[in-house]
Amino acid sequence: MQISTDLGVWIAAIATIGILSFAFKDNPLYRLVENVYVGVSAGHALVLGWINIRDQGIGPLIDDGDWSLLVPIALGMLLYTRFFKKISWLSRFPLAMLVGIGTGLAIRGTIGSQIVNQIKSTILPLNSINNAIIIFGTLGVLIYFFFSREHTGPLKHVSTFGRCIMMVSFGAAFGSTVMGRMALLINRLHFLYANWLGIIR
Amino acid sequence: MRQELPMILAFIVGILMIVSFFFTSETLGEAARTVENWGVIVAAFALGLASINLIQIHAKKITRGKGLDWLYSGALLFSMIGMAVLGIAKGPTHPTYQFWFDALFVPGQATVYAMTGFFIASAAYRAFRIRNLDSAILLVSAAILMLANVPVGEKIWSQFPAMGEWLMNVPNLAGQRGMLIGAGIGGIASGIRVLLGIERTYLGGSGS
Amino acid sequence: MWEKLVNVDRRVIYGVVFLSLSIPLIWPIGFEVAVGPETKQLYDMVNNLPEGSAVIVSMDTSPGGYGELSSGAVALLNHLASRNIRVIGMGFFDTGPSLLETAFGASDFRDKEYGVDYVNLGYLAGGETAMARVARDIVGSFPRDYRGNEVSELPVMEGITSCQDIEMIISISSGTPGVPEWIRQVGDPLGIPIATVIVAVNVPNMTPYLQAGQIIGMIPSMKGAAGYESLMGTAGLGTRGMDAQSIAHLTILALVIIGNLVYLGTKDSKTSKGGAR
Amino acid sequence: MTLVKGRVFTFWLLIIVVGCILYSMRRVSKGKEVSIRKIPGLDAIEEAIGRATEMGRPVHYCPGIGGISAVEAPQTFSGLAILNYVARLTARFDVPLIVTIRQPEVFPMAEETVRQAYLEEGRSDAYDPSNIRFLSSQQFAYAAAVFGIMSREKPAANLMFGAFWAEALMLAEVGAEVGAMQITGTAQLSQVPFFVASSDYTLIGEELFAAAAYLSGDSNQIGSIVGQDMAKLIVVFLIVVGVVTRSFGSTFFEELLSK
Repeated sequence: MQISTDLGVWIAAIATIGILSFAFKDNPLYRLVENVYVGVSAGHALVLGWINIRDQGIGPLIDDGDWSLLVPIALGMLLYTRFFKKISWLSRFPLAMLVGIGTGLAIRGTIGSQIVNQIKSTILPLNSINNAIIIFGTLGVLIYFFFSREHTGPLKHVSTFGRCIMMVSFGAAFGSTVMGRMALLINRLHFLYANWLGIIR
Repeated sequence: MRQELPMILAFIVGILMIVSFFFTSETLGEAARTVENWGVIVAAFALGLASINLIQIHAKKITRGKGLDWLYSGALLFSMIGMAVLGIAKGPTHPTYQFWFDALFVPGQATVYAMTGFFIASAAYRAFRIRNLDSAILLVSAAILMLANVPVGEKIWSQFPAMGEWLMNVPNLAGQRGMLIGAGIGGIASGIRVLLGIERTYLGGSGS
Repeated sequence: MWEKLVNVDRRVIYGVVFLSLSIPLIWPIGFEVAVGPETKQLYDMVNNLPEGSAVIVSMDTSPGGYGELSSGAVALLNHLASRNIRVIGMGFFDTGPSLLETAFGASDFRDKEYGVDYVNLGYLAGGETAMARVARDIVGSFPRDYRGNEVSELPVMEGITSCQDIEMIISISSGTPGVPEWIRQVGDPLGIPIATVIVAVNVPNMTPYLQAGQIIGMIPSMKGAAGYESLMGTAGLGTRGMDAQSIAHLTILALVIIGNLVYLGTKDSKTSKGGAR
Repeated sequence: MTLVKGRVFTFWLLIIVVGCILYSMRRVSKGKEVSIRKIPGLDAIEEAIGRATEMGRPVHYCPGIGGISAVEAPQTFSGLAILNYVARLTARFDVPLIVTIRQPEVFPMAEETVRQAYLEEGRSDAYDPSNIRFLSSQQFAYAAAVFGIMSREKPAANLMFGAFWAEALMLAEVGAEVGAMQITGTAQLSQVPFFVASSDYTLIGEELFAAAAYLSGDSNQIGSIVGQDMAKLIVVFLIVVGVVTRSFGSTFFEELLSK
């Protein structure tokens, strides 16, 4: 293999090196590449927003004559009143709608998936050390986040145990994160060595 | 009124989402479906807000910025408008569009994330200290998991993978589950405050 | 000597990391990779899917997260392609569908027929709200696919209207909306199995869902990708990357240990006050 | 209209949880005295500022890099509530307080918080507006700027409370490098490990909100926290009863939960 002759690979390689150079020193190339990618990202969001509005809203409105869709289209446009001081309060209506739906969906899902099902799976027979750690660890963490009483006496021991269990979790997260961050670097280096320079396959 | 009407709207759609899920009612189900469809459309409009913000900020920087600001901001606006025009005219799977997406956006963001790999290494050397019981437990459990995660760990001691798995599936599980339930209750509490209009920062006001 | 070690330039450390990743990438060591139980579970699930059945592959990530997930995503797609499973692609990050195009192009689906064996339905705005909408009505949510075709006319969609007609949902996930939202809106209420290819940062958070059976399998970051590749009998970037991971992990551990030794060496009475607990 | 099968228990539990929260919010706002437990990290702040006084070096504070409108807004507001407490202490001890800001909309709020705290302590003369600094709205550019400030001005205490992402590592690293005592807090659980590993004390998740509620005395917040405690007690009760019955071989309880 040899060095790439593909224009896209060269642009991507320059962008990659430009940004990696920030680790060594803040420099104009980094700033330039960063700004370009913020721009591309915002442009991409615009495109996909438009496609959604076209396919979900305007399309069915015109083709199927579904006039009820004028409501969300009008609400969506009201979002942009925030850029005009006098009528900016109108943008609260679409925001309120989005927040209302999102909050309702989250509440109804959380109580089942994050609470009831988690309680169910913690109800294990107390017949092994592992089960005991799972049960008492979960209880300990819940009690650690108990704020309306001073943690003294036995409560103190339970909550200290809870904090220790959490530290194991955070350690696991730490160890896992190292793998993730290195995977990201490996991915970029592999791109440079294989796709751009062609020194590995 | 400018505060109350939106709050009432949020309350109604929020409660509708909850009630329609728990009760067997065709009418409520239908209403919830309609509101969901509308929500998706309104959310699509929201995708354009960021670009208007960017135009406001960077147009100012082009005319009044210092040093090379005009270049950075100009490049940002140019690439934003270029992508938008190309994507809307030709569609996002057009080869030219996908070319710029793959050549600039993907490597750009991937590399910004990747840089944190360097930062974690220097923080490992300079900042991560065993200074109390918390950090001692944390760093020991992290070390075991790191050795369990990579093939070389097993070469060092054959028991590392098993220890890592135990750590992940027993104490870590307990810790994560406790936090998951706690955060779930916290989320419901703040959700209720939002629906009842006690918390209204999203409307641009400050609390109750 | 301690002083010198304390003040070592951070660029030296970056250089060490760079070398510890580059050398094994260029001259591979060839460590054997282990397969985690949650990865094996997903592999078995895919093997037991009836031929011709349909799964959703949801690209819920940005390019930043995709760098970590690409090898696992491609390995899984290759497996689905070899088993002749129909893939209904979509995404709830605006960057998802474009990355899905990239992933299809890098996998064996590039030799399959678009619209018959697989499809990319595109992006739906609204995060969790959009997922709830898709749960009830897939074709209604995506009247046209990402490439602009009428979805109802595509053969790949035959017999599919809602998520009830789907065998499994696979979220390639690096954040919100992602796995918890899929569980809340689709997995738990409709009883559809959820699996995930996920970034390492979120792996520990997934264990409560795994143990509760709310997720039926997982490819955790590069380690999972390497495991899945070895189950498939191939060696991609996942397998190759694990050599570099090994050396890098040892490097980071060494840095923490040396850092702590230096800290002990230079520690005087005034530095470690107040470390309550 | 009946409850959907399989969601009956879940529905009633939701009603009870919401009931607990509303009940205690009402009780607290009607003036019922409740106490929030001592949060050790808060005591550590006073110690850190005392240490800065002894050493004659400034204090650095960052209320996170999150905004005031997205999901992480509560963390930013908690960061500002704790900033008020910190500013009172620095005013009292007469130590310079450097506040660095990433979000433009947080900047005036931070300025006002600090100015007000100095005024209330009767130290308006010591308030220095040039120490409240907006650095950059770009994540890593902000972090690089903090790096510079901390290396030059060598604060003796580095206090960070709010929403943080990948830059958390860089900030904690430079804090450790200049030998600052670090006290941190965030509800971004993915960043907690790095804070714990590099700080003297870390507030985890809900602790951040509780600390802010405790300091600000906001009755809705406190009421909500007390209500959440009641809900947690119910969860603890359900788990304990479930484990006991299960250990004696009964599955009655699990069937109840699945109703």
